[in-house]
Amino acid sequence: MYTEKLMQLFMNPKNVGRIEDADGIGEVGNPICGDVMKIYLKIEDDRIVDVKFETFGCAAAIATSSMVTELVKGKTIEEALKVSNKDVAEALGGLPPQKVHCSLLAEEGIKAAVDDYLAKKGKTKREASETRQCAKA
Amino acid sequence: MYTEKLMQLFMNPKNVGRIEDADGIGEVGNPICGDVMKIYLKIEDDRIVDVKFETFGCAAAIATSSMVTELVKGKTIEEALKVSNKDVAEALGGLPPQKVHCSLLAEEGIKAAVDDYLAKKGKTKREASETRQCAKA
Amino acid sequence: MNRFVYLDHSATTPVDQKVLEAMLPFFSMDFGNPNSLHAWGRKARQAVDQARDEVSRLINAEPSEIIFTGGGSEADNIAIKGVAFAKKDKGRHIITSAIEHHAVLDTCKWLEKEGFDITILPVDEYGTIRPEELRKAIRPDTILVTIHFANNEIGTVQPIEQLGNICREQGVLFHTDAVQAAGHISIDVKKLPIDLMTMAAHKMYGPKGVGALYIKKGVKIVPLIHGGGQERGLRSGTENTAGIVGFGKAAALASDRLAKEETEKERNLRDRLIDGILEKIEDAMLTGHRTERLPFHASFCFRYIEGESLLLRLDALGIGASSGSACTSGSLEPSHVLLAIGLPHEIAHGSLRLTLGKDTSEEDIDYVLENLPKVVESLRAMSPYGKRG
Amino acid sequence: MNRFVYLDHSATTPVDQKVLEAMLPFFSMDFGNPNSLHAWGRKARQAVDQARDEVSRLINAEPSEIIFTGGGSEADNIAIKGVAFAKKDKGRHIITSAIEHHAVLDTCKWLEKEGFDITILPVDEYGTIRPEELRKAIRPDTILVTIHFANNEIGTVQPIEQLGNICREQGVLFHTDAVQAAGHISIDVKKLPIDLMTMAAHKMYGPKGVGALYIKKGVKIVPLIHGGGQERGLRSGTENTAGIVGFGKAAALASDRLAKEETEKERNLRDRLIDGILEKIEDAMLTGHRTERLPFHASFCFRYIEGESLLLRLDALGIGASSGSACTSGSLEPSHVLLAIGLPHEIAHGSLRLTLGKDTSEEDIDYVLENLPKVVESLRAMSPYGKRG
Ligand SMILES: Cc1ncc(COP(=O)(O)O)c(C=O)c1O
Ligand SMILES: Cc1ncc(COP(=O)(O)O)c(C=O)c1O
Repeated sequence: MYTEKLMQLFMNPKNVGRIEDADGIGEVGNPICGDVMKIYLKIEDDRIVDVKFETFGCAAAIATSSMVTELVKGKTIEEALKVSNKDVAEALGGLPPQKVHCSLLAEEGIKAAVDDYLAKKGKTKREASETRQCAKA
Repeated sequence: MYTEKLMQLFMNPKNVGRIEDADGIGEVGNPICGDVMKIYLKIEDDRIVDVKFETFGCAAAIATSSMVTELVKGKTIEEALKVSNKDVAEALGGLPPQKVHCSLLAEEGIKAAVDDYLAKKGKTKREASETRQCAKA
Repeated sequence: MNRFVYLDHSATTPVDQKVLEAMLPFFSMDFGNPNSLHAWGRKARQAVDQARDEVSRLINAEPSEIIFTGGGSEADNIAIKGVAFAKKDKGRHIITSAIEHHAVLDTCKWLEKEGFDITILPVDEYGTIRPEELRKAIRPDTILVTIHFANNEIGTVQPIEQLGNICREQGVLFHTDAVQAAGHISIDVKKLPIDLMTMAAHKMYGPKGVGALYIKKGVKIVPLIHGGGQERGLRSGTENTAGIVGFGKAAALASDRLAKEETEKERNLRDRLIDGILEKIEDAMLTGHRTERLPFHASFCFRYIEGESLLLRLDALGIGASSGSACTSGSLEPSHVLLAIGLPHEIAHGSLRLTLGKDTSEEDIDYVLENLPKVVESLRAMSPYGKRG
Repeated sequence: MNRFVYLDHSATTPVDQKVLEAMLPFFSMDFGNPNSLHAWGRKARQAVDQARDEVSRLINAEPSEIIFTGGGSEADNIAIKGVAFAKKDKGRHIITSAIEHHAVLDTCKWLEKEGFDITILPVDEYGTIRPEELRKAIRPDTILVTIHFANNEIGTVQPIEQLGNICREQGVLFHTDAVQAAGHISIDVKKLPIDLMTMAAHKMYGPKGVGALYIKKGVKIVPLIHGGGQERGLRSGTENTAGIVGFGKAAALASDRLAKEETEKERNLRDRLIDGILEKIEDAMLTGHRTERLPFHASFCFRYIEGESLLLRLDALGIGASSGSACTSGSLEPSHVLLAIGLPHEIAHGSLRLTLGKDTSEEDIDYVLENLPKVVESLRAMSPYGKRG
C-alpha cells in the first residue's frame, strides 16, 4: 500500500526531534484522530535554517513529516508556505487515498510553525486554516 | 446413494421381459411421473410359477421390480399379497428416502397383476388401491 | 471397463494443473489475510489484485468492476437481491425466464414472497427467449431483467445483445448469469449491454467455492453479506486467497484458449457426438438449439427410458454424464427447463446431458458412440414402451 | 532480519500440511460435483459427508446440524438474517453486543434499516457482556440474541453458558459467533445452550473461503443464498469440496489437539509474552480479560504511539502482528471494540494484537520480547507525547 520511498523514510526518518530554542513551533492534528505533528523551525533572515519534527501517527504521518521538513529546509518563509500537500505526496511517490490527509497535516504543520514565528515577531498572522474533523477512511 | 445389492440388481436384473400367455398382468405407475412397472404372472393352482417385469424408470424402479419378482416367485397368491414394500426395500439393503415410492410401486404392481388374474377368473376383485400422485423428492 | 470418459463439464470441471500450481503457495506458505498490513498480508493482497486483473481481462472489464464471491449461486443472489433491495423504492418488478438456473429462479421466487413482482418469460422450443417477449414485459416499475447467457441443461445461448439493448433503451438494469458461458464463449462487457454478470471458477477449470460478479461502474447494489467491508463492501469476509488466485489463473488460461480458438476442437467433437447419436439411436432428439449452443454441450432425450438409469448404466462403463441438472438430480420431477421447452413429462424423463471438456479426445467420443446405443437399447428392452426387434 | 515470527493467527492461520494433503486429491483428480450421480460425484459426496462428520464431532453436534458456507461472515449473515426473516412475523427485536465482529454488527445494522429493532448491549472494561444486562434487554418481541463466543481483538471469552441459559429461559434463539473460539476452546453444543454457531476453517489451520454454521435440530431459518438446494436448502451452490474436506481435516486435528490439551503450550507462551511485555514496557496495558481470554491471544495498548507504525516497524523485523482487527485496519477510526471497553481514542490508537499459533516457539516469544520494547521506544522518541530519558 505504501511506496518504497515512503517506507524508507518511515523506517529512517530525517529531522526527527525538537529544537530547544525554536523560532516557530506548530502543532497540528489531534490525538483523538490518531495523528499529531509538531514542527520546530529555526529561522534566520526569513530563511529556514533548521527544522525538526515530532510525530505521533501512522507510517504515512511520520514519512510526510520527514519529507516536508526536507522540502522546506533552506527555503525562505515565502517559498516554504508554497510547499503544498501535493508536493509532499509526490515527493513520496504517492499516497494511498485514505492517507492523503497526512500530507495535508504536513503542509499545515509548516504553516502553523510559520504563523507562530510571525506572531512572535509581531507580524500579521496569516488567516488561520480551519480545524478539520478526523479523516475518515 | 444406492446399496451395492441394489446396483447389482439394477445392472443385472432378473425376470426381465414379458410372458406372452400371462394369467395376470398389472401395470402401475405413470410415465408422467417417470416410472411405470408392468408385471406378468403365470399362475398354476393359485401359485405363482413364473413372473416377469418390464419397467420404465430409475435404477431403484428397475431393482425393486426385479426384487419383488424374486420375492413372489413360487409363492401362493395369498403369500405374494403379503409381500410389502418394506420387504422389498429390506431385501435390497435399504432405499434412499426419495426412492421409497419405487418399492411401493413394486408392491402395487404385484397386487395389480393378482387383481387382473382374479378378475379374469371372475373372482372378487380386491379393493382397488388409490392412484397416487407423482412422488416428490 | 475400458476407459474413463468424463462428460459432465457443465456440472463441474477438473482444476487445471497450472491452476493448482498457482494456488499451492497460498495455502501454507503465503497464507496471509489480504487485509493484514504485514508482509504475509501484502503478498496475499497482491495475489488477489492480480487475480482480479486476470478475471477482468477475460471479459474486458475494469478490475474495479469485479468482485469475488463464494460461488456462482452466491453471485446470482448478490446481483438479484442486491439490485432489488437497492431499487425497491423505485419499483418492484423483476423479469426473468422460465429456464434459469435455480440460483436465479428461486431467488426471484423468494423476492416474490417479500413483495416483489416477478414476470417469468416463456421460451421457444429451442429454449430461446424472444426479444419481443421481453420488450412487452417491461413496465415502468421494472427494475431488473435477469436472463442467463447460456443454459446449463440444454446449452442454448441467448440473444444477449438484443435482450440487453432492450433493457438499455428502457433504462432497466440487465443481469446475466454467465456461469456456463464465461471462459467458453468470448464475452466483451464493453461491447455487450450488460450491467451485472455472474461467473464461477469451477466451470472453467478453476476451483469450486469461488465465483465473481461483474458490476458495471456506476451500478449500485446492496450487499448480501455484511461485515468487514471486503470487495468494496459488496462481499464481506476474509478473501479465499488460494481460490481467487486459482480463478485468476483459470481465467487467464481461458482467455488464451479463446484467443487461440481452441474451443473449435470441442465444437467439432461435440458435433460428431451429436450427429453420431442422432444417427445411431432411434427416437432420440437433441434438446436446445442446434447451432446457438455452448461449444462443449450436447443434450438429448431418448424415448421410452429414464435418465437416471441411463446415466448409471453409462457410469458403470466409465462414462460420467448427467440427466437434467446436477443440482436437481435428487428430484423426481423432470427438469423445469425441459418442460419449459414444451417436452411432455414422459420424454423429459429420458434426458441425457453430455458436456465435453478441453481434454476430451476423439477416442472418448468414439467410446461413447460405441456404448451409448447399446445401453439405450438394453434399457429399452426392459421398458414396457420399448420397441422389440 | 533474524527470524520470521507470525503472530497474527486471529487474522488467519496457515493451512496445516496434513490439511493440504487431504485437500489435494479433490482439485484435479476426485474433482466431481457432489451432486452428480456418477462415480466422480459419489466420491466427492462421500468426502463432503466425512468432513461434515469431522466438523460436527469438534463441537459434539449431529452431522445433520452442520451446514457448510463460504466463510465465517457468510455463516453469521445466514444465521442472523435467516432467523430474522423466519421469525419476523413473531417479532422484530434482536439483541447483540457492542464488540461483535462487523459480520454481526453490520448485519444487525442492515436489518435495522429493514425495519428490525436492534439492542446493542454494552460491555465492561474487560469486554465482558454482563448476563444481567442481557436479561434486562429481552422483550416479548425479541427473536434472537447474537453474542460472540470470544472477541477477535481483545480475546475476551464470554460467559456463553449463562447468556445462553437466559435465552433458553425466555424462549429466545441464541446465536454465537465462535469464529475465534472454535478449534481452540472445547465447545460441546449438547451441553451449552446454543441454537446457532458460526465457525470458519481458516482460523483453525484450514483453508479460507469455507465456514460452517451449526443449526440445532428443529431451528428454522430462511436461506440467504437460494438455488440448487444444497446443504439442506440452506446454502445453495456447488459445494467447495476441497475446501470442505480441508475444514473436516482441520476440525479433526483440532479435536485431537483439544483432547491432548495441547493448547496449554500456547497458553503458557502467551502468558510469558503478556507478562514480559507488561514488565518491559512502561505505559503499556493489556486489553481484554486477563484470564477469561483465548489461549493464544495477547493484546495491548501502548501510550504515545500509534498502532500502524508499530506494526510496520515490527513487520520490518519479521514479526507479523496486527492493530485492532485486520478487517478494518484500512480505517482511521480506532476500533469499535477498544472504544466500547472505555478506552479514550488516543490510547485506542496505540493498540497491538499478538496472536500465537500451535507452532509458535519459545524462541519466537523471546524474539518479540527482545525487539518490541526497542520499537516502542524508538517510536516514542519520535512522538511529541513520548517521554524523553
Ligand atoms: C469473531 C469473528 N467473526 C467473524 C469473522 C469473519 O470470518 P471470515 O473473515 O472468515 O468471513 C471473523 C474473522 O475475520 C472473526 O474474528
Ligand atoms: C447457469 C448456472 N448458474 C448458476 C450455477 C450455480 O453455480 P455454483 O454451483 O457454482 O454456485 C450453475 C451451476 O451449477 C449454472 O450452471
